Amino acid sequence: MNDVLIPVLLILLAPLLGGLLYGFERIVKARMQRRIGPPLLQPFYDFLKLADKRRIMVHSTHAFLGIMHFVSLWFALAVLLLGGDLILVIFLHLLSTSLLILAGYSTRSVFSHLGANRAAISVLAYEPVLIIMAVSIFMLNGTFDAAAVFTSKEPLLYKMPLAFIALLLVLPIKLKKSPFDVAEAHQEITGGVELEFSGLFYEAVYTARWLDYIFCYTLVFLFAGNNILLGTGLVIFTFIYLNALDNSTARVSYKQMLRFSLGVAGTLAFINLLLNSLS
Amino acid sequence: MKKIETNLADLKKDIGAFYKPELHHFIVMNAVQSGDKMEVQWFFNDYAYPGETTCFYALISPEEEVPGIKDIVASAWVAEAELVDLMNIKVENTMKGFVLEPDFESGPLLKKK
Amino acid sequence: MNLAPYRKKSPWILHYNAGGCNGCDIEILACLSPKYDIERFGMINTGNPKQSDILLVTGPVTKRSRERLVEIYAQMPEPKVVISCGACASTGGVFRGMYNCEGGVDQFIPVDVYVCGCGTRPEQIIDGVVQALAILEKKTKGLEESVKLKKEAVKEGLQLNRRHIADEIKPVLT
Amino acid sequence: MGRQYEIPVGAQHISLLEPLHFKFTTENEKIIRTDANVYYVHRGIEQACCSKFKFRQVSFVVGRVCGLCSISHTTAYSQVAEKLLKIDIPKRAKYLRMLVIELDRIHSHLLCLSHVAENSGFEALFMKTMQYREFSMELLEAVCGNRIQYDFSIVGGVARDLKPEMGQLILQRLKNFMPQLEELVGIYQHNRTLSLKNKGVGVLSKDDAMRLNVVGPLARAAGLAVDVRNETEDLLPWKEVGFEMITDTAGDVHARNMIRLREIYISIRIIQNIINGLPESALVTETKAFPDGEGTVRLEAPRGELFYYAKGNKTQVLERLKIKAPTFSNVAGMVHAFTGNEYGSAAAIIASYDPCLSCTAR
Amino acid sequence: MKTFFNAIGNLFRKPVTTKYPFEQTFKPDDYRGLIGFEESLCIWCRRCEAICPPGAIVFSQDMEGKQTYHYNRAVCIYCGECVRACPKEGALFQTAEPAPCALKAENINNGWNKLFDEAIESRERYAAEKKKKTAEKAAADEAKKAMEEKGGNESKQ
Repeated sequence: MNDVLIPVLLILLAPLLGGLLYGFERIVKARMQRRIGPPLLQPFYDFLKLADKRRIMVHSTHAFLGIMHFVSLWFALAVLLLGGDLILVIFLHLLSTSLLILAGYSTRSVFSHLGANRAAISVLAYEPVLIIMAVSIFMLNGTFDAAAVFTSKEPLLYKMPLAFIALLLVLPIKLKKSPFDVAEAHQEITGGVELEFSGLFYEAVYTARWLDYIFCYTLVFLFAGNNILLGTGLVIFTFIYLNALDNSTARVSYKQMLRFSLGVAGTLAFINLLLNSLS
Repeated sequence: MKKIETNLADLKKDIGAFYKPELHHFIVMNAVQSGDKMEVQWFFNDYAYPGETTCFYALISPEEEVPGIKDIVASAWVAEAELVDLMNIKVENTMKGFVLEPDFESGPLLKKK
Repeated sequence: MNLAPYRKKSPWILHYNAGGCNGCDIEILACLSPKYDIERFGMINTGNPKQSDILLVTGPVTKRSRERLVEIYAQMPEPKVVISCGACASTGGVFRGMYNCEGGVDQFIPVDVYVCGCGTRPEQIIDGVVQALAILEKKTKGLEESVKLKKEAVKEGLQLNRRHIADEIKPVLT
Repeated sequence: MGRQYEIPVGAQHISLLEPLHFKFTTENEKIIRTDANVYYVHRGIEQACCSKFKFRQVSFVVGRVCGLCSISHTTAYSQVAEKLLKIDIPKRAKYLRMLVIELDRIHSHLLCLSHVAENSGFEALFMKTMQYREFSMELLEAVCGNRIQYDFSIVGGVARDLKPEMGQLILQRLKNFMPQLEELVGIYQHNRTLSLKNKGVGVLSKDDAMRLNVVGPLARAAGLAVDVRNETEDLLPWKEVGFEMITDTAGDVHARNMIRLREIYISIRIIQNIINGLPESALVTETKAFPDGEGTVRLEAPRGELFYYAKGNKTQVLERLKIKAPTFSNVAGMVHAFTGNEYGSAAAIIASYDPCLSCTAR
Repeated sequence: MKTFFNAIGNLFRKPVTTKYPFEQTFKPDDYRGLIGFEESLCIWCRRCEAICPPGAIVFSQDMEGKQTYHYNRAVCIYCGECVRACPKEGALFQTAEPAPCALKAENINNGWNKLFDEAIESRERYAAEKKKKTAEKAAADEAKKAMEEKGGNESKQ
């Protein structure tokens, strides 16, 4: 009973938690830059304000794709939290991203096209690592179910540390953080795919980012198995690491990003996979 | 400031003989109304200390076409295009509309008589 | 549910230089700096008209940037507030009567707050923004009329045809 | 042969301070052609200066040509007006002008560096540089009474005096600033990702710099030793307050950052020398004459060589005033140096030119 | 790498922000702020109006010749040239107060253009009026003198 109730609660509260996390992260970022930063509830203020704006849509498909991006991402998160199939989770997540990319391509704005290009490239950069991770989990547990990982006695971290490092290396791409925030490089393409959204429809994209946070930190949490303490530690460590990295690096070009993520992170994950399959 | 008089015919020859990219740099091209004539000036300056400003000038009448010195001084096109718009003089193969909007009368710097 | 109070909690600003000296622009940049950190008020400098609420305009509107200014204003979804930063944006300042600029932003788009000073201090800009927030809360989603921009309000929910407006102001100018 | 995108940047773009329009023709994000439209800011100041304003008012009008180098504009105009009036100004006025010019150079260079950092996606460094920059703004406000528009040089001298305690304050703040500057140099030089973004990007070779007559830090980064402070002595005595030329050879964005940072050291030294050896004399030379004849003045603004040409006709109103701003000379070089770079680094390259289009277009 | 740990370290340092609306920031006491006007000292020479680059000062004049001083803080560029030009000490002075913002209701741009033209007009009207008066006066004197002369001649005969 309990093991169903908690995930359902988590799923329902996911946007709320994500918003809080995002607000907290903005404060941390500001503090790292010696600023005071916005209040903790700032994302929700933005949310309510955006709900109040006049609705302007480029065309209906565009807006629809934006909303579907949010919905499918939430669905992927639900499957993950309910301990579903990891491959299914990853592909649902891929679907949601590709919906956004389609939305980017469906407009006439050049910046939107460029952003879609770059988003596609960044998907190319981090998806292999996630898939290899899932496969090595399969090698270990003999099943793709996340539930098996959540209930496994000893944490995955000890079995596949290299995969965890690889995940840490690709998370900045996923969360659009410097140095790998080429997808929404604000000074170059002013937000990329989000450019053409406005008002209520931008809200979907804006909120989907919160879900992304929850999704990524859940992936990190996977590595702790059923060890809650270790999991929390890992999440906090990743949080600090991501923000410090964000505040100490410039944006690299997308070619360098691709080279790095496929070359280093991909190799690490693959070595890890080999080790797991051999053992 | 050293002022050297020249005329449109052998302007290119004079400047070409004078201008050495490693010794001088081209500053700007300017035009001043003097009576009904127009005095067009080309300013150069040398790199060394003390840097002396050299000014080639030619007295033209407003409807004459000034030969462009783009092939001698590569960066002169900006100054020429600006002067064409502001002083309403003619420079060879330089179009109007670099500075001013099309819906505006040309030569705003000319003194209204 | 009344959402108006939340408008002034997250104003996203958009900055456009309509052809002034960069003085006020670097002061707006300085407002983002850690000394006066306007993110305290939840402001983000979005480079994107479609997601911003406050338009900060600097500079007397030159003839070449006038159309772009009106386009940007038309792209912003209501409710929105326009702040003119500096003397030359408010009234033309020292550039009044020069042949290539119109005196002030409010010749084209309705301006709500005029920030005086040449150049404005960041404190003055923050004061102006704080006053603008009070106005933003009272705003409706209807379209506003400007001095030159004589145009009846477009129906709610329809997208504004910005080309149309830009064409319309041309005869007034020339 | 990939698909060609035409990417317009500007007139309103988050990475631009002022309306400037670049049209990049890119092929899988590699720039193959650039069209620039730099005259958004044209206001017609030259025409107004020789028709509407009296020659004493003009020094306040030309200050509004550009907010970043307003002191350079006012000083250059005052100098050319003094040439036409055939007067010489007191020594103290000269020193105070140099002092404010150097303070302005520090703030302008720091602003440009922070802008480069932001446009290369390094927000934290942008914040840090802006935070360290505030001290120069406060000093300028304390000396001139305004943060941006100094209105410090007037025809015949300077408008305000420097109080001795103010001089001590400046020296104190500069001493506090030194370690921060060291920190900035460390970051700009050694940060890995920043050099990935900046090294070998937007290269302008020395030959191109000569061919296209580039001035200012852009030229000095390319190894072309052009600096008006090095070439003229008569108007402002730069040499005796310890100016020294700084050049680099790489000519890319990173080299420009380094040039600017090292020039800040020189400016600090100049300011210290000026305050320590500030001569006592009057501030303004009064005269009842009217401008006559023609003259030219060159001055080193933060962005390079500033050139003024003025012609008077024995009346209150000038006959002709020609302003050549530094960026005006650099436009050709700017457009040239984009070709062959990633579009992703175009924003950083624009910022590293430190373009000042309100100077260019006037 | 150094910046990485520096960023983490910044978490525990105090932010440098000054909460502006609630606490004051650094402002020199000789900041070039609003232009003040002391009417009792003014000698109405209009030099400030002549020297002001943007034309932020204008004097209007009613029919009795009483002048009033108008100043627009949104046009003023705070250069302080009017204070330097003022011959009477203290009539014009520059305060250290930054100008407050103006709202839409003030109609600070077009309203000022209107006021400016009206002020110039009013001065011209007054000048014309004065000219007319003096002309009438002169004409009256002429007539009187002529009368007297006439009378003188009559008495002679």
